[in-house]
Amino acid sequence: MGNPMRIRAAEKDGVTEVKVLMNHEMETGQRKDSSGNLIPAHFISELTAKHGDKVVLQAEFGPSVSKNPFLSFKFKGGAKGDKVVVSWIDNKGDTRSDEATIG
Amino acid sequence: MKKRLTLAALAIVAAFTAPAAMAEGSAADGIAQYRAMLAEGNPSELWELAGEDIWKEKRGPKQASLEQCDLGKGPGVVKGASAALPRYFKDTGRVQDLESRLMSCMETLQGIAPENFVKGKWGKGEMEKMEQIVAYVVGQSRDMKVNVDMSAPQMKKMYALGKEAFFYRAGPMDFACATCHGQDDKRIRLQDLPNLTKHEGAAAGWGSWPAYRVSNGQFWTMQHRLNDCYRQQRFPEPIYGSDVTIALSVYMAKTANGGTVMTPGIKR
Amino acid sequence: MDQSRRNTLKASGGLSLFSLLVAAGMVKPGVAEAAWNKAAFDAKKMDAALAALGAGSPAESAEVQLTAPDIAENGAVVPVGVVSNLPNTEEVAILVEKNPNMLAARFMLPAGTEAAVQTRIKMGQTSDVYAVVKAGGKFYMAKKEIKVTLGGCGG
Amino acid sequence: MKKFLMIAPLALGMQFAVAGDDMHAEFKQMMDSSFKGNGIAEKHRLYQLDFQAACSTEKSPSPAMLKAIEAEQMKTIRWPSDGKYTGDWKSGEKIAISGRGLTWNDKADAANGGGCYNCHQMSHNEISYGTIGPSLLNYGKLRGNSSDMLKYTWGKIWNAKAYNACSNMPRNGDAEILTERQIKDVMAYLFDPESPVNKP
Repeated sequence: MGNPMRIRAAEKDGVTEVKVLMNHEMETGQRKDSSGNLIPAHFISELTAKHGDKVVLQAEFGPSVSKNPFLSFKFKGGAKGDKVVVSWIDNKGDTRSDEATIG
Repeated sequence: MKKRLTLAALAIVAAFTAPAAMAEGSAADGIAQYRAMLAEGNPSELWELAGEDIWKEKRGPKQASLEQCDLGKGPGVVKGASAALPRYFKDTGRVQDLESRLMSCMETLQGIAPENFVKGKWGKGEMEKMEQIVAYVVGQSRDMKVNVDMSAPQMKKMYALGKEAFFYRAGPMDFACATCHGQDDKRIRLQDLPNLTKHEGAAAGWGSWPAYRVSNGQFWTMQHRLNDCYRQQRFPEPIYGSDVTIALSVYMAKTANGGTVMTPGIKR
Repeated sequence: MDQSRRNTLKASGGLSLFSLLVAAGMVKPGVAEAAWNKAAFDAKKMDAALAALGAGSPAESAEVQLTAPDIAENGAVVPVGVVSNLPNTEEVAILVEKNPNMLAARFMLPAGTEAAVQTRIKMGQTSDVYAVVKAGGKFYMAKKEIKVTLGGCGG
Repeated sequence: MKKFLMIAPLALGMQFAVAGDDMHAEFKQMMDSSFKGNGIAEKHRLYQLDFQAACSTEKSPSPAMLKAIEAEQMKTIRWPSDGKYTGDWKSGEKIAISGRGLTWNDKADAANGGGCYNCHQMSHNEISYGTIGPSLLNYGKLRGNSSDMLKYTWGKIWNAKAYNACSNMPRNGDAEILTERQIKDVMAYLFDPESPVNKP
């Protein structure tokens, strides 16, 4: 299982802004280690954010998203106290799912 | 272009002593824009999150948490603690910065040996946990004022030693801390160099480390920051938690007193 | 077509179901790759990447805004934001012309989600960065040059 | 390097003997116990040369002291062995850009960089430059390449302390940071009309 994410969700005038920090190497597969061997690519490939049962964002990442990825987006219909759940899967099949309460 | 030419003409006369200011406006604006966008989401928070759990976790040979650790505000008090560090601690008889203090707590409360850090590797093993705890603790002083108590004679002495270390030139490049951090408005490459001999600069520098470094995706504590300064000064390596690192911290913190704590920061 | 079917799948099960299946050994992690647009992410030429996204040659549009600094102090982390004022914006993609693989990220926006996303990408060198947007079934774009500087004194 | 080793113990003794008071003894003790050698960054690097000690104070040393240091440092300059001051500007550019070398992460046999861009603006197309030193843009174009100017510049690169005792600039030649060949290349970078320093 991956390391925890940091998710912040704040509602204002009916729009919920979600900011997500993910804990991931996002290795490109093009770097070499100190002994000259290629470090295999390891990156979050897909992400889904849900508000209740409704998907509010889906994303696909390549290895050129930065290490410890940051993502922010906005959706309508969230209310204070609701939960936002963000889940990702990486190219090695590792996953992580965390939630935040809309404030 | 015109501005450049005029300045260049000046440079003929002044040779090596010409002022460095050039048409830097656009580059500086671009960088400012970049930094503002980065401030939005600081990955240091990932370290803070992990650190809070480790602070509370029963660990080490003694299976104890750090919740009885006294960072200067009483056992277990984390709020505002790092804003008032370094300070003189009677129980250890030493002036300690946050990291050397945490080392003491880990040793006495948890039985985790100092060798884990003195001989440790950044980001690995116990050192990684130290970095996470540091992120958590300094996050608990965010937006407070730097407030270091200089009344103890031991603190005054450490300040004097730190100041002397700051100006100490040595090594194959003849560098001191002051070489880069002793003047206003200078840069290395595009990185601004705070003038640590003055309040504004010390507040900016001391106040924004520890920090997440985007260039390598690592979280750097103040000990790590100082260690790398000395690496680039081409000095031998300062020992983790050694007196020179604490003395320099006292020098910076005192000069920064009254400034705002912006930790954990985010840096290039 | 595929896209909407996938949305339904994700909406009902989401990743958590998928990860349960992975954990249970019922689905091999590799299967996840099938959904991920491999052709687009693997593309090493702009037109190939755009073709894999189904974007052809998108028209430049003032309704698409790409927010990014003029200069990135470090290419490892370049903040990029995309806002689309086009009605029914359903997809946003960020591409870097001079990266080895152009496509950095792609966002699918269900109804109710605003066409305003921000993320951070890696850039190997100074390059044009493209925001490609799908709105009402058509593709549009905006681009901006971002300068990447050498940093630090270890340079 | 060798010279450094020989002078070091003497310089150390002198500095603390002159200063004399308890604080200095304590400072010496602190420095000694706080550092360890790591790779090529051996512990003896902590020991100061005389001029390093003199330039380690908040206030500048006396004018007489500065003059004495400059005269002393001037003697260290070695002029080009074949009388040629300039080499290949393209190689010089790489040296000017690289800030590598001499840290505990570096290997003893690796070529050092000049680190020039850390402190100086140099060419028309590199925006990432430091400002600790003055801009060197259009260096050769503005100053010409008279033998006096070549000599002055060579000396300055070899040992900046000969011209300004407590200069922030390293002694590239004297401290064996750069080789004679590398300094020629950096000279070409500064003076060659085709170099991007002089040609937009």
